[in-house]
Amino acid sequence: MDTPAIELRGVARYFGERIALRDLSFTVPAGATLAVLGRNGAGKSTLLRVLATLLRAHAGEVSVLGEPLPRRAFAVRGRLGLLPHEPLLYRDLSGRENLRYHARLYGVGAERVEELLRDVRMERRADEPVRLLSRGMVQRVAVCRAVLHDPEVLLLDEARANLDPGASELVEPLVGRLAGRTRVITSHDPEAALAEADLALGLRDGRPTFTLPADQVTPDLVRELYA
Amino acid sequence: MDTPAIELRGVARYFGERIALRDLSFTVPAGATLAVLGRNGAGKSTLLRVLATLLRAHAGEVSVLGEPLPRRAFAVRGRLGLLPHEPLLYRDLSGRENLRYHARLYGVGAERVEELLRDVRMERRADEPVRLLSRGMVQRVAVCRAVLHDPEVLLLDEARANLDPGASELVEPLVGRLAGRTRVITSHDPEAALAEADLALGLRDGRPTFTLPADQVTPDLVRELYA
Amino acid sequence: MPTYGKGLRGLSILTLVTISAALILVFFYAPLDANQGFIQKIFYIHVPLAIVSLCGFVFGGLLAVMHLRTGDRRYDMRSYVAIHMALIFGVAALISGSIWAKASWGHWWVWDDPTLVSYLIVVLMFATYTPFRFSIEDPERQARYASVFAILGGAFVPLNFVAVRAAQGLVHPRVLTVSGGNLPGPMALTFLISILGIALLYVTLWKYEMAAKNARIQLRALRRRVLGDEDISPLQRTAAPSL
Amino acid sequence: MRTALAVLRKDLLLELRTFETVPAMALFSIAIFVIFHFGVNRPTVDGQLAAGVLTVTLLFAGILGVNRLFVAEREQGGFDAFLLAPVDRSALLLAKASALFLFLVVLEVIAVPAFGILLLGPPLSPTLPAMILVLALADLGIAVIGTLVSALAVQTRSRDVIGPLIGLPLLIPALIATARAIGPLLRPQGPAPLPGKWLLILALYDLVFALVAYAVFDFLLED
Amino acid sequence: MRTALAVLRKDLLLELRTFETVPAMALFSIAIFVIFHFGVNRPTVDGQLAAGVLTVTLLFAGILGVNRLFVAEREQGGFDAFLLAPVDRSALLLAKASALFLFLVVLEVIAVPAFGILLLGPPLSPTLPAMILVLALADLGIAVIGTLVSALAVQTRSRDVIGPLIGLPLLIPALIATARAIGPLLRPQGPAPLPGKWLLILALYDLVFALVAYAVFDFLLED
Ligand code: HEM
Ligand SMILES: Nc1ncnc2c1ncn2[C@@H]1O[C@H](COP(=O)(O)OP(=O)(O)OP(=O)(O)O)[C@@H](O)[C@H]1O
Ligand SMILES: Nc1ncnc2c1ncn2[C@@H]1O[C@H](COP(=O)(O)OP(=O)(O)OP(=O)(O)O)[C@@H](O)[C@H]1O
Ligand SMILES: [Mg+2]
Ligand SMILES: [Mg+2]
Repeated sequence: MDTPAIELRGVARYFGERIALRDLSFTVPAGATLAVLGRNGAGKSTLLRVLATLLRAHAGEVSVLGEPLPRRAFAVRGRLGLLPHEPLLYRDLSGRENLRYHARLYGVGAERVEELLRDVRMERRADEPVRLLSRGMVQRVAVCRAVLHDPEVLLLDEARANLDPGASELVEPLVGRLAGRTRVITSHDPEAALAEADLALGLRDGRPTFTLPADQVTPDLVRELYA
Repeated sequence: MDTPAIELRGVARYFGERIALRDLSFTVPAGATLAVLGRNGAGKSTLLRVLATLLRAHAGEVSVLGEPLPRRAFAVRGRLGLLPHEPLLYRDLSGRENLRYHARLYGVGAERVEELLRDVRMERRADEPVRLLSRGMVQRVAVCRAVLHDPEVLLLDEARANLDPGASELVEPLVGRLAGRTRVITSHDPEAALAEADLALGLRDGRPTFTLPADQVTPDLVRELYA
Repeated sequence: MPTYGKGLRGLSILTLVTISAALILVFFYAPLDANQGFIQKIFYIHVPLAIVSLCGFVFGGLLAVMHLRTGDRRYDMRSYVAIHMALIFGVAALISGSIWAKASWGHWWVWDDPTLVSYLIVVLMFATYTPFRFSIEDPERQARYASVFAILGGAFVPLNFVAVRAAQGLVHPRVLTVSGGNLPGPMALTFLISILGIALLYVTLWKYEMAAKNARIQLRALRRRVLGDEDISPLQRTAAPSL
Repeated sequence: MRTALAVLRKDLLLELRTFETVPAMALFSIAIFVIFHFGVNRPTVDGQLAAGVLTVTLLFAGILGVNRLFVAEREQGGFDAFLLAPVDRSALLLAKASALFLFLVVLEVIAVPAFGILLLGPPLSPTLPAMILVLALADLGIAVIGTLVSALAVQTRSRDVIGPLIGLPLLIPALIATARAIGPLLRPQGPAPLPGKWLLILALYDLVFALVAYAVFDFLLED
Repeated sequence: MRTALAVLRKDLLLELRTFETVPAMALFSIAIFVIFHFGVNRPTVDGQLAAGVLTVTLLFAGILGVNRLFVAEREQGGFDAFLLAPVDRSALLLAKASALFLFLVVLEVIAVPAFGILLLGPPLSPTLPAMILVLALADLGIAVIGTLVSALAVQTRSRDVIGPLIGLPLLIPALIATARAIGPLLRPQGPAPLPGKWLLILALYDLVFALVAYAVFDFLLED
């Protein structure tokens, strides 16, 4: 079926008087990857939080997996995974305990937790409090958290930050393109991001500067986006 | 004068039974840059914390700027800057207030704060609570914090994480090679790290796998380091 | 956006009339109290003030409910103003009460009386309403949280009232135990008129404040449209609702 | 329900790991009893005074718990994590209130006997059944109000102050009722029957605020 | 010294940022005393009981203050930042202790008079000088112990959790001494002279722990 996985029309979001997003419109077909590029403060994380039903849009229409937000948010939540800047893990609980907790929230079996821990090679460190883990180990567990319920839509905010090259390969099957999920990714490495994306959205002070197929984004476009 | 800026001999550091660093020996001449590479959990951040006098070495000798640690730690602190994974900023204070506070701790004038804020283009956002800033903006302020007192030795733990390309250029004169500081940097982008380093240290489970001039580090070495 | 100026003049006049009528009744019609004498007349100010302020807090709570139900930020504004006004009336009740207390009990304040103290608690609690708002940046969250606060307070007032009534008051009189029951006729009439007057005063002031706030907001909106929202000064924090 | 259990379980686990809340509460109340015992060189108290001391102590200890209730959620992104999950939001209220309730019960299991030993004149045992009933009602009130207030306070810049600030006044009626209900149980000449009036007020209070809490809680979580 | 000032300044900034402190404390203390009032159901208290109430209030406020002063540091890496600076570590002890001390003083400036009118039977004014002396000593004790103990919780990553809990037991002697010292001042039949014994104990206690704190503080901060 061909309802787009994500569809925005004239979306805007304010924080008080600050405008974090404005007249944003795009569609992401199911299974495709959208790379969101932009300066610090451009509104990337805000956009992801809007798509993740954590923030309401103040204007325009947002629909994810065919469900209009925020009205049908509850119908979307279970089918969508967000990996934000913060790991969203309890520092004093172990990785395993954290994941087990989320597994219960999402109604996922404990074996899935073990499977994921093995995938990211954290099974041997999974019983230490997260606060004792190295930054990249925390990120690995955070990735597990985001894909725990095998979401159809995945929202990745600089997912590979703090991961060593080996680890990025490890998480590839989970959050990578081939996992066959609809993805919205942000990154400060434009080349890498565009390489794994089908569509690209350039944000500048919350306004879209371009919305193109990834392969049509010229280096100039990128350069002036950050200039 | 040619006393090395940093000198380690047979250094080891444990956390309980876990060995985070062991028989680590190297010297970094003044003004040179050492790139520390290794997997997640290899011990990079721990090494930086040892050099920053935040952690004691359990074996071996550490000397920074000719001063043996931890004995003469107080003599070193003012001349050394650390940029760890955490921004070390109070979320409820504004960027300016945070930097002013550190300026007082380091006995630096307030004008230096303004100058730095201008350098990283945060002057217009400097009065908002850090909590409300975007991740990359926080990182910019954190960079200011680390170089506030114009340290001779700079310890950078993935300094450019979360910074957009434009911002990394902005901070170049502050934390970059040309700032003429002795630097120890970590990064998960080996090519980039080696490119801006004179020396390279490969860590694996806390053990050094190689300690070489940066230009002699072959791709194979790197590959097997992460394999 | 509605203008709250509508009907203000008529209302103001009505209020003036009622209050002056009340005053006339108080001074020329209502009989002198047998044992308290003239000072007892403050009863006609004090009690209405106290009761209206309490109702005002509840009113604020109800408006807050509306805000959360409809998601319409203007209700938050209304609730904010309602509580603001109720606070002013509350302080007035405290003052009038203490004057009366000084006259008839000899102290400005009697601490071991549940009515007084609990009322003070209520007033003080709502006195933290504004600082509470102030300590939340995001206007939307501020509005929602303030509404929750207001609802809590609104529910708290009657409960507190019951609990206090149950804990026998020591000195504070209980006329309204069965709402105005044992007041002699003329006193009752005067009392009712003055309550009406104070209530009207409350409503009038509320409407005035709303009108003012509205004007300010529309002005700001215009300014933003003219200047354009490009160079907005960084979020300035305020306790007052901003739409 | 399943959700509430999951969250509750997580909270208890967290408490076991950090050991932050309950021990602090318990030590605090015991400290108070000790202070009264040695400080107020009155070896024993009874009647209304005893009831007052006990209630006030429990209330303060409760407030200490209230302040910590949502800190982890806020500081470590637990809120976002919960809001992302496809679950009913009021489950969080239920879970947190139950957690607080459990903390209070544990606290009392420790504090009340300590009170009996350290401070109380008349024997505790005969009054226990009635006492448990009253305290249960009181805990319910504190748990509900506390959860609500804590959720309110934790998002403000002044968590630690605002929590107690709003919580204490709100809890005064419940406190009055509790103290007055317990008072007769601790009469030197042996327990009198429970004063139904105060029980009723307490129950009413719990009911009203439970309903209010249920009605408004979601709005504290929304974006 | 300069350092201590800088830290103190930062803490006050965080404080003031967070709440209009004074009205908050006014409401806070009034609420507490009203709670005591309704709790013990007495028009007034005096003598040792009054002293006990005052001391307990102080302790409660102290605990809230300690949390306020150290949570931010722990959660947001403020300690690492401080340890990196080329400053004398005991400055932190000094700063935090003074902040806590100030906090308590401000509270008392509001709370004690409120206590005087709300709850206290005998007049407050004649006892004030002596009272101030005792309270100052008590605050000092609480401030020092509070800071010392919270420093145990510094190590963000591998911090030991039991540490902070030993604070309360440590404080109890000081609190008992305080209650005993204040008691005679509040006798219904007018203030008795300060009981030198308890005052001495309090002073001694402060001195000892101040020295201990100064001696061990650096080691607590070491990794
Ligand atoms: C500062 C001192 C006072 C305060 C804060 C105060 C507060 C209040 C409040 C809140 C009410 C309305 C709620 C209620 O009815 O319980 C009220 C009503 C009333 N007050 Fe006062 N009062 C004060 C002093 C006095 C004094 C000195 C007198 C007379 C000796 C007095 C006589 C009354 C009467 C007759 C009512 C009528 C309502 C009723 O029956 O409760 N008040 N007061
Ligand atoms: N809760 C908030 N309150 C006020 N302003 C906010 C809030 N969250 C974000 N902002 C502002 O909205 C803008 C966009 O923030 P956002 O985090 O989306 O940027 P970003 O594109 O993710 O930047 P980065 O690349 O640094 O992560 C920034 O100016 C930020 O300061
Ligand atoms: N305070 C601590 N207590 C116990 N173990 C610790 C502590 N700090 C670090 N470790 C462990 O020491 C090892 C090295 O950690 P470190 O943070 O130095 O890794 P890293 O090289 O920085 O990794 P990353 O690239 O993910 O940042 C890890 O196994 C980590 O779990
Ligand atoms: Mg971002
Ligand atoms: Mg690291």
